[in-house]
Amino acid sequence: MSTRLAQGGRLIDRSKPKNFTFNGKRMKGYEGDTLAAALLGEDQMLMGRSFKYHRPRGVVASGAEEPNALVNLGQGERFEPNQRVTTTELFDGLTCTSQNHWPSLEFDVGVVNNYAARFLPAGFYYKTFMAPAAAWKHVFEPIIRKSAGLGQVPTEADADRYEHYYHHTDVVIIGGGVAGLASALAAGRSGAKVLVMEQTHHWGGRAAVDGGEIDGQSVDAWIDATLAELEGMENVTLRTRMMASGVYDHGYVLGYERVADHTPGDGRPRHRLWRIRTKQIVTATGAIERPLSFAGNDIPGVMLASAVRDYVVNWGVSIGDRTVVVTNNDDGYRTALTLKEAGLVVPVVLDARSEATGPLAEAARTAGIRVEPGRAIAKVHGGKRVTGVSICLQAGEGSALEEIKCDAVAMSGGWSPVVHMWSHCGGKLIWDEAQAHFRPDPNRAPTSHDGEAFVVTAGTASGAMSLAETLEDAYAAGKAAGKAAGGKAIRKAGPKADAEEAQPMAPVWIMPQGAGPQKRMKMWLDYQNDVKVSDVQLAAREGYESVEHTKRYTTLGMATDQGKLSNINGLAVLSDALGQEIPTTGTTTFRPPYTPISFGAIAGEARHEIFQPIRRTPMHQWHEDAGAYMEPVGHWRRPYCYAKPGETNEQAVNREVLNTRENLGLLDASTLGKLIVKGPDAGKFMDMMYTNMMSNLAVGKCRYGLMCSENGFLSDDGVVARIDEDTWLCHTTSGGADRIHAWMEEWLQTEWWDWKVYVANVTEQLAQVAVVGPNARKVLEKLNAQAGGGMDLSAEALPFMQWADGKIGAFDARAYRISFSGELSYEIAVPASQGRAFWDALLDAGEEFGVMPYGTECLHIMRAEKGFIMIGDETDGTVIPQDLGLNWAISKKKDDFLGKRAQQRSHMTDPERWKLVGLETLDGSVLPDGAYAVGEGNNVHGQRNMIGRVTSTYYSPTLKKGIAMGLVLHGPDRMGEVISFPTVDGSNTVIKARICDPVFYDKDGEKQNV
Amino acid sequence: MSNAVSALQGASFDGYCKVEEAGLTGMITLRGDLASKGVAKAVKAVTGAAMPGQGEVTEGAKGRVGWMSPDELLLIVDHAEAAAIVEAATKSLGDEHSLVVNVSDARAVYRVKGASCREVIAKLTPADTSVMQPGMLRRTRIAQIPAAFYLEDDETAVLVCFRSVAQYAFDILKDAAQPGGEVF
Amino acid sequence: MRRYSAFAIAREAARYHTGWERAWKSPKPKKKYDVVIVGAGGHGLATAFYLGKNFGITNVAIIEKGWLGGGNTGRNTTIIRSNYLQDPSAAIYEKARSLYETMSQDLNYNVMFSPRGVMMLAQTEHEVRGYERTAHANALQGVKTEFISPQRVKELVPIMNINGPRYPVLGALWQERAGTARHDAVAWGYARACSDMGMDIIQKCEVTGVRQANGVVTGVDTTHGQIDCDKLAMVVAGNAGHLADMAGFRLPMESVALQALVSEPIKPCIDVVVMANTVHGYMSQSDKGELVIGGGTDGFNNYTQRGSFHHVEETVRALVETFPIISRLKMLRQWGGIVDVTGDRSPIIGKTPLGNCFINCGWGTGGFKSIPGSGWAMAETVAKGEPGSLAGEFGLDRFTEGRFIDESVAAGVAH
Amino acid sequence: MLILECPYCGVMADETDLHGGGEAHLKRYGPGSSDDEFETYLFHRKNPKGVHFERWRHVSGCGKWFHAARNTMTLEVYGTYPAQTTEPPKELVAKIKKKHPEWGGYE
Ligand SMILES: Cc1cc2nc3c(=O)[nH]c(=O)nc-3n(C[C@H](O)[C@H](O)[C@H](O)COP(=O)(O)OP(=O)(O)OC[C@H]3O[C@@H](n4cnc5c(N)ncnc54)[C@H](O)[C@@H]3O)c2cc1C
Ligand SMILES: NC(=O)c1ccc[n+]([C@@H]2O[C@H](COP(=O)([O-])OP(=O)(O)OC[C@H]3O[C@@H](n4cnc5c(N)ncnc54)[C@H](O)[C@@H]3O)[C@@H](O)[C@H]2O)c1
Ligand SMILES: Cc1cc2nc3c(=O)[nH]c(=O)nc-3n(C[C@H](O)[C@H](O)[C@H](O)COP(=O)(O)O)c2cc1C
Ligand SMILES: [Zn+2]
Repeated sequence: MSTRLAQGGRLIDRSKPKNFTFNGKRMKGYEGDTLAAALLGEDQMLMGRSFKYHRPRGVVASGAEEPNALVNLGQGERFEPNQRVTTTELFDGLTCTSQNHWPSLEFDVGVVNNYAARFLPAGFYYKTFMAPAAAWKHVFEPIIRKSAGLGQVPTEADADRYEHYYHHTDVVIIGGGVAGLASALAAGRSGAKVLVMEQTHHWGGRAAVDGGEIDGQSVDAWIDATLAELEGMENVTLRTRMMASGVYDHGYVLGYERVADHTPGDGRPRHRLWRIRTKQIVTATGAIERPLSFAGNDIPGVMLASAVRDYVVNWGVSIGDRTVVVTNNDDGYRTALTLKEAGLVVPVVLDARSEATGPLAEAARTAGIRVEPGRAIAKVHGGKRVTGVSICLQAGEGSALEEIKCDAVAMSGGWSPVVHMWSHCGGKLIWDEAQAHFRPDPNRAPTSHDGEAFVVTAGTASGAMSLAETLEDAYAAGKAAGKAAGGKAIRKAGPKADAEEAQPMAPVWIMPQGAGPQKRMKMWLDYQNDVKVSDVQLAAREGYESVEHTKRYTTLGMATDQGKLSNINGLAVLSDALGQEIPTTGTTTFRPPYTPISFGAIAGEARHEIFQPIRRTPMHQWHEDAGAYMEPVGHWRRPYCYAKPGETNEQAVNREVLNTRENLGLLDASTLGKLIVKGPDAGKFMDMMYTNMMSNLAVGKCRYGLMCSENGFLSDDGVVARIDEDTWLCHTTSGGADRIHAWMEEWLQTEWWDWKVYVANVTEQLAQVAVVGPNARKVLEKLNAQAGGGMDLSAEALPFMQWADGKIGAFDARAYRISFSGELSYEIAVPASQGRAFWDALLDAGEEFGVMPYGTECLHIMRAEKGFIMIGDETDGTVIPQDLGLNWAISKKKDDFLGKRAQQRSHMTDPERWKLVGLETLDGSVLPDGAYAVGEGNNVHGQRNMIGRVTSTYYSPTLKKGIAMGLVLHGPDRMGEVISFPTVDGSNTVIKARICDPVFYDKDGEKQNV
Repeated sequence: MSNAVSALQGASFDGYCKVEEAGLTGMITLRGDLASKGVAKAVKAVTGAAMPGQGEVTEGAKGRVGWMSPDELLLIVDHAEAAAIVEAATKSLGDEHSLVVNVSDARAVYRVKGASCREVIAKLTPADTSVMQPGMLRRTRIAQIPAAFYLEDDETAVLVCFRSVAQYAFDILKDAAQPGGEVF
Repeated sequence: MRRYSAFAIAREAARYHTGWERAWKSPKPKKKYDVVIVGAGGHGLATAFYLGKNFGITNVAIIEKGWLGGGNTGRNTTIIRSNYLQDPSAAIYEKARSLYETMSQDLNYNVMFSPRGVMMLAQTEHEVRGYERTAHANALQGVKTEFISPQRVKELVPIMNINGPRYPVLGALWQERAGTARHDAVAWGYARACSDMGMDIIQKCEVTGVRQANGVVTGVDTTHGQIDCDKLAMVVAGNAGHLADMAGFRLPMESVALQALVSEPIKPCIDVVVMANTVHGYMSQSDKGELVIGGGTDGFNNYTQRGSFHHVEETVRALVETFPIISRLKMLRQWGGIVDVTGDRSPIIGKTPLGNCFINCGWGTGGFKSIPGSGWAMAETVAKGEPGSLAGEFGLDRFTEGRFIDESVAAGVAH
Repeated sequence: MLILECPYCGVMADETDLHGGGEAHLKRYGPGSSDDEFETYLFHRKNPKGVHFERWRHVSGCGKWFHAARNTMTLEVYGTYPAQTTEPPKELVAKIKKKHPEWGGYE
């Protein structure tokens, strides 16, 4: 029975009790507890169920490596599944429930899988569920899906906020154990800028639990003194509750700071993701103890020896009254001694080594503990908790010599350095025979942008096992990192501890070593995913020889703990099965994050309104206030239409079209790109950028131009105005401004860098309004009359395709006589700061002329009625201007322009390319968007032959019928022919449309040229 | 010009730093050969400021000049004067190959005020704010938009971005300056 | 080959599963083969399988530098769909999809093809039009897809926020018979079948040179020595440029990292595959319960199988916005693969400038779904020396002529 | 997460301030070139495993294009230099060669 001891617990404050609930049951712990400690303190050993067999699961570890004890934490908008109890700090009011069982934790129906375990070995599903073919989807998969998964699904959006923080430093030290602190001392003393991060909320790591002396003081005292010294260093930043999640290329480290997990709802960001750039990284991440593989090693109550010790020392919690210790190294004895000291019973220490002669074994004997060398556990007894163990010879096959009653088992299989952060960016490992672990190979460190190593390891993370070695290694690592990061060399000596003697550990991968298949099926490697020794051996037998195959076939190490406890044991078993050395087998790849990090933290501040920037024109607010239906265009939001109360969007659009054609419409055209191109070589440059000739455009005039990619495809269009002798102003599409600006800069910088041309993007400097319709001139002249603007807007002074600068009303303006609608139209640019005022003034003055704003859909319809193409509709990245009948805009006089060579390739000149035409349905209906026209027969693939497609299609309120444009095979030669467009609405019908001229309205331009 | 307004018309937010939109600010892009005497002369004439070196911003009687790229300067002047300054600078540059444009209204400007102004910006930009000192200018991004910033003094950071994303910039700065979000 | 079945498992259970035989052999290479295939990814193995099955060519070696299936086949997000826009693409992907439907039975290996449906969200008017276009094209191509309403989207995926403040969901292109499969099993199933036909799968053997005489391939150099062949098929995805270099030609292709990630496993919450191309993210849930997530590629040439974190960040924020309930779930693992992106982002299957040397590459971010179709077409190309109708339009010559197969026209990402 | 030194601004720019632009020193072929030349220019890429000369733009910084010599296997950056050149600087090539004698050099 696990319980809170009357005394002890260096991390808890017994004067501050905290209440919490587990599965609805009220429980109590103390400040400083982890949820694990608090649960154990209340004798809650059973905490969950395993993934596959639904076996009972209790805590095995005391830190980030915990595979078993995961709970659903919190409720509602703060609900979080799969929360590891060993890294969850207890707080008042915490609620949690256990996972992966039905109907209850104590009685779980899913446990039948356990009884059927024999029929469910690794990879069984690859071999079955295949017949009949549809059964997988309809029968087997749904069952498997339901029983898989772990925690419950949150049902509400997250209440918390998250943020990011960029930090630049010289040295990052990962881990705040004695090694991290010693490294920090050295790096700090070098003068380098240092950040030390520790994932838990306390400093000192293992050493304070393990005991010993540093520089003549107790470990705890040394930690306090060292922290004080570090806090006094201005160049050193200390951070707890911050885990290094991953090391990425070029000195990039992610720090996952759990700011407010333990104080939910206090207004602080819950997590802060630090994106750190550093010159050097010291990984002082310590080591993780390995379990031992014996039958029944997964029964609640079987725990890592170091964890058993941690619970006693750090939290004053005992796992059981009688704890059997089983070990293959000296460290296990520390647990035995600690338990004994706490007044608990250790019936026996089973030491798998044939002798137990180290000083710690001696100390145990001296303390009166029975020590049994050469012994192993044959089997653990118990179901939902340990009731006893059978002992056997390690060297044998497992016949029981003795049964010992106990309620806990503490196992130690040796220690594996935490090499994750070393390995993320390619640091290599070497196999250490003596310690039977992989440790970083200092000669093959990960390298950074300068080709130099940028990660060093410190302390136990390097493989140093004693306190003395740990400190020495760590101080040297800190020194080296400080120096490599530009700090000064230091002479001051580092902390020291006395060397201790130890008996070598002996690798033990299976206990007992001759265990038969029946036992091996009960030896757990991966507790969460239920991978046993027998599964790995099966994988090897079946040819899944690569460790990566075995991982994927058995799911070893793929659970939420990522195999922190299971990987080494698993690959040792695999190596044995394959008869090869462990280094030959190698490890699987270490990938970030070190432990799972929240999606919220990754997303950071980018949610809701600030998920992505929305670009707004100066008139944006007006549109929103007017209730416009806004549509995303690039990052802009543009009014699609302005529906009035009671009006559908469709009705609004039609009204806007008719009103603009009959009276007066206003369009916020501020999003149109405006680029200034200036310089002595600007004309030459313009001629390269556009397919048309632009160098010969007269000052004061405008010309419609096309731009193509080097691949020949039409990429943008717009009106170009010649401003003065060496200045042009180019209009681009709304989505195109930044792209085309970048495109121009690219050519100027990387190809024609000797050409004297400057480009500036003035898109946002100007608010632009299209004043469109028969009354356009009237409203502007009224403004002039009202406020004394002097610009002459008459047809004579400012004819079609010209521009002028001047004052319109009270506004400094540039007016272009250009028209995308076919109406009399002025596009007027004013400074953006006055855009809203100008818009308001136009609306005001326009009232008597029937002014109405119109949106993008109206714009599209009007341009389609006029047969004008739209980038993105008539083009899609595969269309060349020639396809669109725009040959008139492609200069034949120029030797070169971007796209010219491409358009000479055989496929581009192929007469079979589809060409632009108008389309009108025989019944006046609107062709569906994206419809294809069918031809006769099938192609080589057996698909229906297609002979064309609709590129834009609208109901024309002006013509009171559907109009469309499309690309059609031999289209321009087939005027008047009727082609068929099958529908996809399920009606199996075909819409017939006649090929016609794409200009549906005012072909001669009588309306716009007035 | 009475009806000219800045993007957020001086909006402000009191967090653990104060974030405020600076209102109308004159801004001019000048492109040219930064090594030429003509450019230095023109800049001096219209702002009173010396030519900034790489990554610098200088201050003169009539305005500031920021180094934007090897062939681009940003002149920060009085909004009402900007058009006239463009004209004057263009004239002063004469035949020298250059481009001077008024971009005052294409920008939004923010001040982040407080001892932690660097920290607030560091939540949003990959640039190292800790090394920034008055007189330095950095072009980079904040969250998902391009921005430039410099320090007027140790506790006042000035941030320049495009006008169309003024609201976004304000919102993310506000978010970064939320009380409770103090990093240090 | 002993057949897999529930009975076989029961039989084996009685003897603690000690009687299972190897799924595939690990032979020493012979001196010469009729066909050498470089790359034991899905495409290489499927090529071998159909060489044997459709053409009776079994004197084949598949040479793999690492472990079979360890390339992109072992690290992709397993989306299978065929709702492509252009005719040749729709043809080969639909062929592949239909072969997936019976793959478990054909291979006697359960690859868990799960036709759970794939939806591609339309979040701008432009995207709506693009997907409506695809739906029209698919109807004529014999690929069953439909454009569905936001309400239908919500019914299919209740956890989706279809009214996001930034990009409301305006509809989706829905392919009901699309889905996912267990990626590793696809490679393993093919390997087992190939090995059973007597083909040699040689792992941990890297091709380091291509041998030729008179403009015709004669064999390869490998880390296990020289291996001769009459015909050579390069099927190495991200490494295609490197192999082409050995053979003396250059490809219209670059190798970049594409990343993916998984969450911790949770109970089922999303039954279909959702792709959101405007915001760059896609997500499905595996049968084990983890959310499988991916996004866009890195912007630089890279062979490290690692990517840059900001792409993960962009993807995750897009998905948190789309599925607000995942905010408190956690990323369990992230990884990268090296994808081969061609000039028009469509694959290359066909002949090369070197005689009897054939290439299959350029599947980029989306070639898991095509494995059986591609293997089918490649086998035909290798066996006959000329591409058949499925591969015909995917030749290298299209780049000279400007005859691109551009899928980006309708959809942003192409997984 | 790369960092590259912008040769214009002199700052170590974060990858997120940059935009990659593929292989550097491509020779443009326009009208009058053969089909092969044009195809090579537009599509064929070196794509090496190892030293790669490539283009980058300091997008949210100075906006300028520059070139970098970078290793695609180790991601080491040997140097960056302005884009206004048709081949890499000799010293840079020599520096790389010294580090990787087996490297074939810039062709
Ligand atoms: C993160 C990610 C997500 C993806 N998501 C999807 C998805 O959802 N849907 C989809 O359809 N596709 C997806 N893809 C793409 C898909 O994974 C690939 O297109 C497909 O797996 C390619 O298969 P392959 O057989 O051509 O290549 P690979 O599986 O990469 O196989 C090539 C093999 O060649 C070997 N090789 C290379 N060089 C040599 C040499 N010199 N000698 C010997 N052997 C060599 C490699 O080791 C490798 O095993 C994704 C890819 C990635 C990286
Ligand atoms: N004799 C043995 O068998 C044995 C084995 C192991 C350790 N030890 C002893 O333990 C001590 C080890 O000291 P140490 O400092 O090297 O290791 P440590 O385990 O004491 O400290 C490592 C610290 O790093 C933190 N950490 C790990 N990963 C992290 C991450 N990703 N981000 C942030 N923090 C992280 C841990 O929380 C821990 O506090 C020594 O006293 C040593 O003698 C002894
Ligand atoms: C569809 C899919 C699902 C995965 N699920 C898991 C998982 O549940 N747990 C896990 O640890 N890794 C999972 N992975 C990731 C693999 O462990 C591994 O990272 C990936 O295949 C790339 O290989 P590498 O990391 O060895 O390079 C998954 C990968 C894929 C493609
Ligand atoms: Zn720069």
